[in-house]
Amino acid sequence: MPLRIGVVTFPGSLDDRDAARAVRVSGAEAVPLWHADPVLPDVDAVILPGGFSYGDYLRCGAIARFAPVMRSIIPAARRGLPVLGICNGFQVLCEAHLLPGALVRNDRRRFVCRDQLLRVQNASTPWTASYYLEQEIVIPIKNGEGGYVADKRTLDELEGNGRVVVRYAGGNPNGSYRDIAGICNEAGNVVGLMPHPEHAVDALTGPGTDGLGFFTSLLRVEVRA
Amino acid sequence: MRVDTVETAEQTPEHPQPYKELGLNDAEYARVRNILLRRPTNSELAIYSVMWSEHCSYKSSKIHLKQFGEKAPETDALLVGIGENAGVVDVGNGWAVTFKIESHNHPSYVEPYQGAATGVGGIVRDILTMGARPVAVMDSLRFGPINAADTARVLPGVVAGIGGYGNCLGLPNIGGEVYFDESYVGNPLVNALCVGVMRTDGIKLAKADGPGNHVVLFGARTGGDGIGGASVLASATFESAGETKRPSVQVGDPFAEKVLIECCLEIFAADLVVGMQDLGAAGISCATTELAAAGTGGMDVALDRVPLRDPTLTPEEILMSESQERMMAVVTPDKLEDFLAVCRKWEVLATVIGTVTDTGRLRMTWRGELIVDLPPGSAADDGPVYRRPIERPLDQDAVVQVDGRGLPRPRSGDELRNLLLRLVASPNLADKSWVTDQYDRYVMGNTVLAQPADAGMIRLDETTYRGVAISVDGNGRYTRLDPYAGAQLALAEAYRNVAASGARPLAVTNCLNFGSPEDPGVMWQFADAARGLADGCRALGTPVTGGNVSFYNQTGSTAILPTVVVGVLGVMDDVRQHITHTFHTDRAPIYLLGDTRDEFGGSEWHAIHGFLGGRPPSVDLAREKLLAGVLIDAGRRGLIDSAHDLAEGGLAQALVESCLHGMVGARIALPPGANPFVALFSESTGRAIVTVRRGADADFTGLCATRGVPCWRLGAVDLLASDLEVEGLFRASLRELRSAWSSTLPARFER
Amino acid sequence: MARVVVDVVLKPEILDPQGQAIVGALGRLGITGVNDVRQGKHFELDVEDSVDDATLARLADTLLANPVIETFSIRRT
Amino acid sequence: MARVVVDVVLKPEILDPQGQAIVGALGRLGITGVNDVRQGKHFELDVEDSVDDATLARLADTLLANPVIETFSIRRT
Ligand SMILES: Nc1ncnc2c1ncn2[C@@H]1O[C@H](COP(=O)(O)OP(=O)(O)O)[C@@H](O)[C@H]1O
Ligand SMILES: [Mg+2]
Repeated sequence: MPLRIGVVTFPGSLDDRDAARAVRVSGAEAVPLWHADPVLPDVDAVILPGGFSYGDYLRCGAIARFAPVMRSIIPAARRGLPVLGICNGFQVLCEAHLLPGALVRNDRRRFVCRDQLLRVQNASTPWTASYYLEQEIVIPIKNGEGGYVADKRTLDELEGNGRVVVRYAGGNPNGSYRDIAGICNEAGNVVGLMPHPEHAVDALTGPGTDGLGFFTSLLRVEVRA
Repeated sequence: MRVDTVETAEQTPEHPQPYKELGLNDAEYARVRNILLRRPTNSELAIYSVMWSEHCSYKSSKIHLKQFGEKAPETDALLVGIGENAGVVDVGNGWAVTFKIESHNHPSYVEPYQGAATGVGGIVRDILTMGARPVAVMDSLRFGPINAADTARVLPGVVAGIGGYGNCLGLPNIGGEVYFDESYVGNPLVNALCVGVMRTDGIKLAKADGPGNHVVLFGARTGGDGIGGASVLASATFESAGETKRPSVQVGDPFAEKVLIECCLEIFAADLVVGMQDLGAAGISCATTELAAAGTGGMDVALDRVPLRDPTLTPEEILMSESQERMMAVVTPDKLEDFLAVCRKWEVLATVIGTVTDTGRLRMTWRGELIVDLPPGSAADDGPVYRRPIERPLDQDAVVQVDGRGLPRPRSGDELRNLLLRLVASPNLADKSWVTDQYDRYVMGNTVLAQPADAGMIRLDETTYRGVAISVDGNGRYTRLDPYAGAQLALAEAYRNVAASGARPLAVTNCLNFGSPEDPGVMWQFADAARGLADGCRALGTPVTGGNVSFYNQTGSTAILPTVVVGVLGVMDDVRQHITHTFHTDRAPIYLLGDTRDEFGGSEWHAIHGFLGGRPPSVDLAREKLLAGVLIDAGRRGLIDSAHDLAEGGLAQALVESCLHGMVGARIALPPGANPFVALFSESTGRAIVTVRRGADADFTGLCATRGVPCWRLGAVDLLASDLEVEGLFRASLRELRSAWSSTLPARFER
Repeated sequence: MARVVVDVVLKPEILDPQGQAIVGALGRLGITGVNDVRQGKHFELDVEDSVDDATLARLADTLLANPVIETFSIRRT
Repeated sequence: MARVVVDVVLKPEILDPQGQAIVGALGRLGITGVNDVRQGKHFELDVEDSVDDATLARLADTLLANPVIETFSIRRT
């Protein structure tokens, strides 16, 4: 049986179809999850995709955090369900306090879309096991509020415990503290990522296939749910 | 406060009305009275004044636009032609594509961010209305000189607005243009294009058929947006109402539109509507009159049922409001509950405000009283039509005669090299990624080509890889020198760009941006441009499917450069066979296709000297067709691995772009006997450069020979070289070229 | 040194999608009794005592607010 | 019905690029004497009189502000 990976659609989600496509390319089954549905079906992992969940005029992810679907995802994530938040999904995870810190307006105060060089800093999470440590990959970023911020203690703790998952290389696009592009929770099952691996699974429509590893990693680790 | 009813209007025939303030002239007002056989009510006056505005009625342009239909080439591809919200083209395999470009110029000057944002929102709703899922946007922009204070205010806001709205809708931005010219100070142009996809059997038309069917207004509440004019009515009519101050700036809510899109697509998929209309300029006035006129012919509307954001709005203001993110649908009674259920799912407000009738009248009530009773066609279709005076401007001859021959031309290698560096850094030719990096080009996962490719290309079908390519182009400088040729040059360039990407051009959309139609000189430009475009489309076999006209782009008596923006859509049977403009294969021979003449009228070389005069490059559409044929066939047969069209800045600019995209060097030699300056910088049309695959030289040159397209082997790609070398003249390092090319916009707008 | 606060709000007739989104979210939060929310900007400035009111007004009008759609109020604290 | 104002500001240790950009632009405007600008958010709420302070605090703390990076103040006007 292929892995079943839930992909959440909030009313303003945009990259949900892309995330589902990437899941299928990786050989897993994509299970659509609707924001208003409080019951989590039987899935092996969940992806919170990119977009502007409920418009995100206030703060990205601030309203999505209260969506019915989150009421079941938050406890499941605390119990160890692998959850990947991409861009807006990362923002939702921070707002929901599943991940520390916050994402703020880019230091250049503009939306930025470009192919970004990244360095993998933790290759043992269920979402990054397909990579090797220090691997350099190119994946698109596209965000207006992608600057990762946290207080010094949190940053030191993230660094000290290997919880910085990917870092920007070749130029920080948004002012993220310590070039942080992605982090995980203490258990490692919840990963938040500003770049968009789902846009790098096919060289025809992306800069390459470097993003595929985020979706195939689940196959390599024993998934506990 | 009493509302002006039909009954009052009948009783007070001599009541003075502010029709002039609303933009109607004496004859037009008399015509309204003639149609109604009484004076109009305030609400009716509101309807006629917006529907008969230049913007909605095309009263000055109509007689010229007719040619697009009359001269349209024979084609089976056109499923819906001009006149609907957008034309629809059959692209094969059961897929249909609809696309259209529209201006939002003046609002973008007043409030750049919101003006541009709502421009995107408006064109997206037009596409959605046809039953299509919007799948990509593009934007064609014009600003004053890069160093003008006005540009520093307008450009960043416009770009952020287009990005802010389009990104939030999840529509990839796959291309556009940015040009700078003095004439756009105070008159920036923001033309937004949207393309949508549907199955051929899913086309929806804007008509209210079937008496007894419900008229549903859904989406955002109606507020006082964009109704500056209506306050005239309020204050002039209601003795004690005082001056009501209404905003004329419309603020966009992209999240509301995103939800509206998904809601509409679900409604279409379940086949829940008879007809659909978006609310744009003229809002409810336009939607009700157009739906009724195109359908059974009548409609009853209870205007007081319209959900309001501002409860103090008067009926006239509601009719004129341009609040964004609203749609109107015609729904049969048996499907109403399902329709409303879909709206509830998406949390979209939906209200039944009326019924379709067969009375031939549009009737509206306000708290039980009749305030509108008119034949809808009289407002929607039978507005005034003007044959405006046309006169070739007095200075036109002078402009053409002073042709810039006297400008000093570079000769030595050093001089040519310096000019190259200066040209690639000039605002019109410089790298536009400062702009395009603010646009999401990846969302939806179907973008095959986007900025800085010649054309944008998207995949429509993940199993067959069928797709479409689109390019938008326009050069106001050429059109100023010769409107007829300028329009064709815009068409030819867009057509060539599409072919260079490997796609087969199929259909055309256009946006005609001009000064005042009341100026006979402007009208001459307009008439010639429209004729040029219609003739050009006929010659190339690509029909105009729709478009938009924007007049009154002028400051005082000085009009903008007449700016014809043309979008060409092409079909690609298999997007995996697309061609990029990037040099990437070592030692691949570079060929120049087409003829180069000494043509600098309207060129960028003239522009950097602050000069505009002479004749634009000559147009040869038969040659364009042959060239496109070569590019498409060579791509399909795998003979070439890159292609790039030649346009502003000529051969030199094209070479630099092809080198810089992959940071790959090249060595070329100009044809013996050629004047190097002309060979490098002339803007002769009908040309492209290609790189030919290993061992395919003979096949490729053979193809060119059979098609009668001249080709010349210029040199070769050199993967290891770090410069572009023009043998015997100069070398320019890629680093130096890149820094010149890519610094201009950031240096100005990065702050 | 003085602390100056400038509040910038949308003109009442201008659509405020941000405020609307918040009102929409209140239901999900289970908060009732909040009928309307308008979102604006709040600036805190550290200024020399020499900076006069006219200068502050010019600053607010050109940099902090967009007078086409917003109004502002200035408060020395 | 009461009008409640909630002001939200970034914590001092969090970078404020928007405030910085305004400081940067002051020079171009020829305005001197403004040493620092911080940008925050300003909310105006119309609430029923029945809404108590605890509810307002919860609203500000969970929705209007993100306590990880921001602080807020509530004022009934
Ligand atoms: N320059 C043009 N070329 C071809 N068709 C045009 C042009 N300008 C307007 N049209 C067509 O006229 C019709 C009315 O235009 P418009 O009122 O702008 O449409 P809408 O109200 O749907 O936005 C449309 O079908 C449009 O495509
Ligand atoms: Mg329309």
